[in-house]
Formats: sequence, structure tokens, C-alpha cells
Amino acid sequence: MSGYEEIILDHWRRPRNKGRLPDATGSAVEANPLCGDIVRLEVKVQDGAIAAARFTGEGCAISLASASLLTELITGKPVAEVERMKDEDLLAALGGVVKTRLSCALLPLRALRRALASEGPPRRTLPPSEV
Amino acid sequence: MSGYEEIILDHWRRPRNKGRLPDATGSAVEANPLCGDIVRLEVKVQDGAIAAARFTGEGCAISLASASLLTELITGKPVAEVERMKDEDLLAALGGVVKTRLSCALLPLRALRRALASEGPPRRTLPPSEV
Amino acid sequence: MDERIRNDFPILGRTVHGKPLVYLDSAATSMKPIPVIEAEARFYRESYANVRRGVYALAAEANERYEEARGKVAALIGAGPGEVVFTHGTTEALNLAAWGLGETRVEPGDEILVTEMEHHANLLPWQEIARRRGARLAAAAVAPSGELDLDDLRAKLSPRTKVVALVHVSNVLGTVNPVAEVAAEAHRVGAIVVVDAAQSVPHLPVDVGDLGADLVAFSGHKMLGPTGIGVLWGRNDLLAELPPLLTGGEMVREVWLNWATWDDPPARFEGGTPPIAQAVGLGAAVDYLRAIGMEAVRRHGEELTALALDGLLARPHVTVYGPSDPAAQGALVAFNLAGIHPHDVATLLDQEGIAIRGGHHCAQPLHRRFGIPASCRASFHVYTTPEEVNQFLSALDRVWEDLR
Amino acid sequence: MDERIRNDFPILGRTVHGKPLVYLDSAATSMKPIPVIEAEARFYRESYANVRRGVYALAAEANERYEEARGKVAALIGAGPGEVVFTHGTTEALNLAAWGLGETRVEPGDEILVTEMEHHANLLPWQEIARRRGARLAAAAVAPSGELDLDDLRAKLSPRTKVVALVHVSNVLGTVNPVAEVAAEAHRVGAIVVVDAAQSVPHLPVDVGDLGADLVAFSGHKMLGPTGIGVLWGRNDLLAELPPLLTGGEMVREVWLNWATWDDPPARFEGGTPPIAQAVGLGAAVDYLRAIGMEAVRRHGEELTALALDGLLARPHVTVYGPSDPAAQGALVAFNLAGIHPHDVATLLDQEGIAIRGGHHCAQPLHRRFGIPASCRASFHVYTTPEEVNQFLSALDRVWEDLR
Ligand SMILES: Cc1ncc(COP(=O)(O)O)c(C=O)c1O
Ligand SMILES: Cc1ncc(COP(=O)(O)O)c(C=O)c1O
Repeated sequence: MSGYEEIILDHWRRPRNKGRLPDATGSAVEANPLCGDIVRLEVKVQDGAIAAARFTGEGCAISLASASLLTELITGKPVAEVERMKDEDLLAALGGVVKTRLSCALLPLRALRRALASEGPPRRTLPPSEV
Repeated sequence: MSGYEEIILDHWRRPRNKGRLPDATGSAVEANPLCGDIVRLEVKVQDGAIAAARFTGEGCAISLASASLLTELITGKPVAEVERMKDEDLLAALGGVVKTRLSCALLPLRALRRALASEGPPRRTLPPSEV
Repeated sequence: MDERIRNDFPILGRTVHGKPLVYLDSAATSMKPIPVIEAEARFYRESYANVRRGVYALAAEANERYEEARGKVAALIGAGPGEVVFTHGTTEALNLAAWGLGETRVEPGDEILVTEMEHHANLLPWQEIARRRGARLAAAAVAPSGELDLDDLRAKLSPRTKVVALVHVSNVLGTVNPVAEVAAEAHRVGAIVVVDAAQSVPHLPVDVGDLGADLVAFSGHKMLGPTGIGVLWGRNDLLAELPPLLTGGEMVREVWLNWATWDDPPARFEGGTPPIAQAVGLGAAVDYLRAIGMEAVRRHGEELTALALDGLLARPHVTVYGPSDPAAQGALVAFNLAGIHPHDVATLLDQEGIAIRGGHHCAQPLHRRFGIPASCRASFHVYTTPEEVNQFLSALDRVWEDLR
Repeated sequence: MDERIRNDFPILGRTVHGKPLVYLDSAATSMKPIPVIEAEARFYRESYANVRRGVYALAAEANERYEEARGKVAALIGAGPGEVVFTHGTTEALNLAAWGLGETRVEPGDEILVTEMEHHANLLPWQEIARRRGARLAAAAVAPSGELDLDDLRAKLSPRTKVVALVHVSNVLGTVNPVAEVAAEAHRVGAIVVVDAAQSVPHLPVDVGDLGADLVAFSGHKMLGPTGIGVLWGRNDLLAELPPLLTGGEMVREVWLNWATWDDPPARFEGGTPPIAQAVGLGAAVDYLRAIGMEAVRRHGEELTALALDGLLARPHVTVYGPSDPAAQGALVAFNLAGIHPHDVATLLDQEGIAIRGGHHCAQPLHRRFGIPASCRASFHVYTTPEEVNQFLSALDRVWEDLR
């Protein structure tokens, strides 16, 4: 059957940078309550670059693979460059995502942007107990 | 043009028994707030028969003609017979009524039935000032 | 208008009482052109599924068609798609507006200002809110000309006025109200302006920016679209603060047994399975109207109204209600024949195949204002021809001959 | 089922991702047969007008078609036509029920009892009423089997319980609840019983008399009918006491600027222009279902469910939710593949043209009850074939191979 791209399956089966980042300088949780996907993205910014990035989460293969891949993509990159990253860049890196699932694929990127922003909007979607 | 039956036009132009009945034994008002038709029907029952019937009202040609014709039809008749009068009887007497206007034609009959009933249901449709 | 337009409306080929149908009740509801009927049918035959939550391609396709329709409606009124809420009609849209503002803006002792010419749909919801919230409902007067008495409206505006709700084009008088002017004054006292555009969006170019209102309601079925769908347009920031009227699926984020959080607009206000196929049909209706051009639609309405007014005003036994100025009036005329009930007029015209409406047109207070229980109304849309208006006028003469 | 039935549903001939569509999401919404699509289209082409107030023949004809549809729906559920209120869907029907009972029956300190398996549409309106009226909302538990825990329900019933609202057939578990039994117990404490029949009326013979409930809600679009229409059935005397949810035209008797009197049911609850063409379409859907016979519809659903359950239960990596007994279950199955998110299952099946739903199916509390964020659901209707169920089962094996 024509299933997911190999890169998605690979990152889903063997997630990279999964876990918490104790000395994170930025952290954000994004959830898609419609499907229950939830991703926490933590970054450590040092000298204007992403020194480390980690994620934890629950959800579908696409959102978790995307989170895993994203941490790889940004680690070591200057923050300015990471901030310029577009939705399309991540989708392309994932090898393409069916359009019904774009919101899953982009959930980690939303979390990353909030983690990098000094002041993100207040979280409205989930109570802290859920995270 | 194919208009109303002659009998309707005749009763509408020259209404019979129009006015109040000071010594009425029964009286009722029926209104059709949807079109503003309002008819008061008063009867005087004596020795088990309709000694007199009068109507007042405002509204369309059909409801007023029907009220006029109805007072003629029942005057002198035994109450028992009048009570058996069916919707179809009145409609037939009017020479037929287009079905979009049946409620206009039957408004006076509804008032008559309530006027004859010792205790009609409480009037709910119009405040007394309107009658 | 083009003869081809008429051919797009199959029902206009039918007869009534053996006579060709002359449909002059478009203000009650408009007829539907083939492209609208077919858009809905084709959607069911080819792309149907429930919208929003579906992960499969067919659901995505259906959702796209639904959102595409929202975009078309938004473009028609110069709005952003996120500001267009699909409701089931003007009535639900106005109930939603009243409910939401009642919850967020109206306190005991406040005032809600409507006008004497409102359709019941823009009066009763405010009565309910006023009653529930302990607010006062006031109504700006209608002048004998059928125009809004702006001095009276101004006199009734105060800092206690939290909502001004008014009709854009009266469904009885045809009066086009100066909404932008009223909105500016209402905003000056801090009131929210709600506009019942049920009779304007189908007939005139309406740009919500120019209108200056905060919430605008209209129905699909009066603008060549299907029944069962309507629109509430709202300023983004205002919609964001309003609570939903209907709760259920598809309008929430998170649901626990004892609490729930609402989704953002417009989803927040579209609880349950929305009128999906009807949205697609409405999108096709918008396409149809825009292909003609709203300016041309308006011009056509004005021409027919001018013709009807000329004819009616020339007959001494006819009383006409409203401005009697085609340029200041929607595509309709309201009138009475001296001493004859509107229902008799409508019934007798119907015998000749001519469909007009007789009654209070869901505007009882307005009729009371003019001291009449009811009126006759002839109303037009793009498919109405000058010949039909003339047929109507001569038939009216026969009614008068018959009944007087 | 007959092959001819399948031919009545043109959308079933289409492909998705190059594969023939296998539509297994009928619980979300059903496909429409030609007679339904055509009934609506023909109505627009031949008999369309606004209903109720029109004095002309075309309006009378449209009104007759509208009321005829009401009669058909009434006959389907063993009711009188005057007890059938047309709404815009189950969601509006349940909001109307909750609103009305909130106004007339629920006092501060009272209780409203729902169940853990309610669709959001039969939960959120009661949350709102409980909050507004200062009442308490309680939920009867769902047993691990997916059945209603009747002991828990009984324990939560008390003289303070004013409303018991429950789903007839769960849209996730498929559980057929013993509504008559619950209704009898609820009535014993004087509670009103509201039933969400969105998943039962489309699939089983339902007689409101036998059901024993006081108010019953369902949607047209899940029973082969159009979107944009639903039904609230109510006992005559109960409907008579309920206030309207939506106010506006066509639901009033008399309107003054500051007060109004409501019309009788069902008109009282049908404010504004109703979904006229959708009612006609729903009438055709009822005709279609009754021509097959609701007993036969039910049998077909049971057969497919049995086939799907057999297949799913035989696969150790599949967890099935619900009674897993076709005779005690609606025409659907909910399940999960171990360690795989339902959205992934749905997306991968979609690549093969198979449309199932993955998500919480508007029943978040129920999913939480089972400790899962979401589930897969395959659901059927008269046009679904055993071959399609088998295709689905083998495709599921390929998903498992691919992802595990
Ligand atoms: C059990 C149940 N209740 C209520 C609803 C809501 O129905 P609608 O979306 O048609 O208002 C649904 C359908 O999604 C359902 O399955
Ligand atoms: C001015 C006006 N407002 C509101 C309405 C109500 O619209 P609907 O019946 O489509 O809800 C109408 C139509 O009857 C109208 O003409």
C-alpha cells in the first residue's frame, strides 16, 4: 500500500531528541484538541543559536515524526535562521504530507515558534494537568 | 377575470345581520391574527332555536361574506341542527372557497361554535381593547 | 435583463390556474436558477461528506467546497472569510447576535434601540434579551413618508444605548435606511450596530466596510440560494467576544463532563453539522449574482420598482406605502386598494397566475403604525420582467372593477 | 441489500486516490440517493415558494409539500404530525429541548442526568442549562463493556432529577440503550426524558410511543436526507408548555413593539423561513427508507456489523470498543490498532479509497472514560456491501504491516 514517506516512518519509529531539556531557555506546548495530538518543544538558545532541542508528545505518527525531524533540523542553527523557517520548509523536509494532515505536521513548528518568542500568547487550549 | 363566487360578492357588498345584538344569549369573537380578520358573532337562543344572529367584524371579503351568510343560514334553525353544521356545509353554501382561504371562510363558524358553547375556551388571541 | 436569465429559472415556465406564473413575491423568497439547483445536486452526487473533522480525502474535498462557499460570500460583501458565520437564516443570525450581545454587552437598565419598521426577526430577539437582562427596548419612529425619523432616532440614542438594531432595506416599505449614518451616531455613544440585511444583500451592492455596522445578517433563500442557510457577518474582534447560541459538536475545543471551551469564530457559532450542501448552493448563487453584477441587479430592481410605482401612484384608489422613490427603495412596492383586504387582492390576482403577498409581512408594529391590518406587496428579482409588472397592473384594475 | 440500491447513490461510483470509494463514515453523514437529490431539485424547479403565509396557489402548493413531509416523518416514528418540529439538525433540536426545559422545569438545586456516552450535542446544551439555572449535571457511568451502567443511572436518579437526557444508539460504541426502561424509571421520579436518536432513527424501526421518551431528536442528513434539517419530536402537552429557542417571523400570533404572543407548536419552534426544500428532501428519504423497510435496514446493518466485528475481534492487535454484539449495537464499529493513532489509520486507509473516521467523534468524555484520545470508526448504511467490509479488513491488515 502507498503509505507514509519513509522519513516519517523512520522518525516515528526511532524518534530523535525525545525527552525533556532541563536547562531549556524556551519551551512551549501546542495541542490539537481535535485529535488529541500534543507536543512540547524545548530549546536551549546559546550565543544566538539553538544549542539543543527536545520534544515530548503524544499523538499521531505525523506530528511525532515532524517534532523529531524538526529538532534535528534546528539544532546548531542560528535563531534568526530558524525563525525564518516556513511551513513549507518543514513539510518538504518531511517528504510531503497529505493535505488532510497538515495541521498535525505543523503542530511542532507552532510550538517551536512560541518557544522562541520571548512572550508567547497565553495558552488557552489545555489545562496544565494535561501536559 | 374569474373572481369570487357571486354569493360571496353579494354578501360582502350587502351584509345581512350586521351589527350588535343587545339581548344576545351567546357571543364570541374569533380573530385570525395572521391576516387581521376579526369577527364577533352574537346569537339569541330562544326555545332551543336561534331567534336572531348578528355579526360585526373587519377583514377580508370572504370572512365577512361568510359571517353574513352564516347568520342567515342559522336564523330560525334549532340549535341542535346548527351545532351539527359542518365546515363543508358552510363552504358549500358559499359556493366553494379557494383552499388558500379556508381559514377566512371558517372564522365565523368557529365564532358561532364558541358562542353556542356554554363555556368556550378562554380567548387568547387578542386583548379586549382590540375587539 | 437578459432573456437568458429567465431561462435559467425553470419554475417560471409553469402555470398557475392555467395561466403562466407571474411571480412577484421575491421578497418572501426568490426562485432558484439551474446553476444553484445543480450545484447542490452535483455536490451530493460527487463530493458529499461531512465537513471539518474528516481525515479522508472526500471529507477534505467537501470541506474545501464548504469553505470555498464561505469565501465567495465574504468576497460578495467585502469581508474576510473568518468573519462569515454560516447560520440557517437571517432569523437564526439575528437570534445569535441578540443572544451574544445580551450576554456580553447588555446590563440591567441599558437600552436597546430598534425601529418601528423592523421585521419580527429583528424585533422579537431583542424583546427577549431586553426582558431577560432587564433592559429597555426603544423603537425609533417611522415618518409618514416611510422613512426612518432620524431626529427621533438621535433623540433616543444615549450612553445607555448598548445596541442599535435596524433593517437595511425594509421588507414592507422598501425604504433604504442610511445605515452608515446611523452606525456612526450609534458608535459615538458606544453602541453596537446590528443590521438586518435580508432585503439588501440580495439586491444591492453591499460592502460591510462601507455599511459601518458591527454585525450583519442575511438569508440565502432570498438571494437565489437554497433554503436552510443564512449568514451572520461580524467584525472579527466582536465575534471573538460573543458566546455561542447553539452548543454541540464542532464548535468546541475541549469537552469534559462539566465544562467545555469554545472554538474560535466562525466555528464557534456553527455547532452541529452545518448546512453543507446549502452553503455550496449559496456559493453558486453568489457566483450567479456576481456574473450579472450587483450594480446591474440593483438597476434592474430600480427600473421595475419605478414602473410599478408609476402605475400604482396613477391609480387614485391605490394607497402606496413607503418612499415611492425607486432610487431610495428596494425592489418592491407595498400598497392597498381602498376598502379591499389585501388577501382578497392576492387571491384574485392568483386566479390570473400572479403571485403577490398580502398580509403583515412579519411586520405587525409597522402596519399598526400606518393604521392598517395588512398590505399587498409586489416584489421583484433579476428574473422579473417589465411585462410582468404591466400584467400585474392591469390585473389589479380588474380586481378593482370586480370588487369595488 | 439489492444491487439496485447501490445504483441509486451516484457518489458511490467515484474514485478516491484512483481507487473506488469505499465509504464507511455513514454515522457522520449518509450519502443521498437520486430520489432525494431529485425531490429537492424538482421542488425548486416546479413548486417552490415560501410556506405558511402565502395566499396564492404556488405558496399553498409549497406549504402542502412541506406539511406532507412532516406527515411522512411523523408516520415513520409513529407520531402525530403536530408533534413533529422541523429544526436544522439534532444539535438545534437538543438545544431547543434543553433551552425549553431549562426555562420551564429546572430550578436551582435540581439535577440533570446525562450519560458518559453522550455526543457533545446532548451534553453541552445541558451544561449550559445547568450553569444558567444553578442546577447540577450528573452523568451515568458507562460500563467497560460499553453498555450503560443501569445501576449507576438508578443510583443517580432522584426526585431532584428534572431531566434525563440520553443517546439511543451511541455514535461511538454503537450501544443500543434500553431507553424504554430508563424512561420508565425516570418518569417514576417525575423527570422528563430527552432522547438523542441521531443514530437510531436512520437505522432501526423507532416508534416514539414504544420508546417512552418525552422529546426525541434526530437529523435528516444521517438518514439519506439533506443537510440543514432535523427533527424534534415531542409529546403534545410538553411541546405546548415549552418556550421557543429562536424568535422571529412565522412563530408568533401577535406582535407589538414591546410584547408578543407565541403561536402553537410546531410553528412556535420554527421561527423564520424553515428549511423548506430540505423538508421535501427528507420526506423523500423517509419514502426511500420505508420502501426498503426499516426492519430490512436494521437487518442489513446487523449483518455488516457482525462481519466487521468478527474480523476485528479475530485480530489480536485490534481493540474493539462497545458491546461487540451486532444484535445490541448500531451499524458501526469503533476500534484502535495497538500503538497507532486513529488518524494514521484513517489516512492510510484513505490512500486505498476507504473512508473511515478517526477522532473523538464529538464524544471526548467517552474517550477519556476509555483512556484513549481517539478511536477509529467504520460505519455503514443501506448502500454498504459485505465486500466493502472485507476490503476494509484487509486494508487494515496492510496498515498494520506498514506501521507496526
Ligand atoms: C449521537 C449523535 N448525536 C448528535 C449528533 C449531532 O447531529 P447533527 O450534527 O446533525 O446536529 C450526532 C451526529 O454527529 C450523533 O451521532
Ligand atoms: C427584512 C427581513 N428580515 C428578516 C427576515 C427573515 O429571514 P428568514 O426568514 O430567512 O430567517 C426577512 C424575510 O422574511 C426579511 O425580509
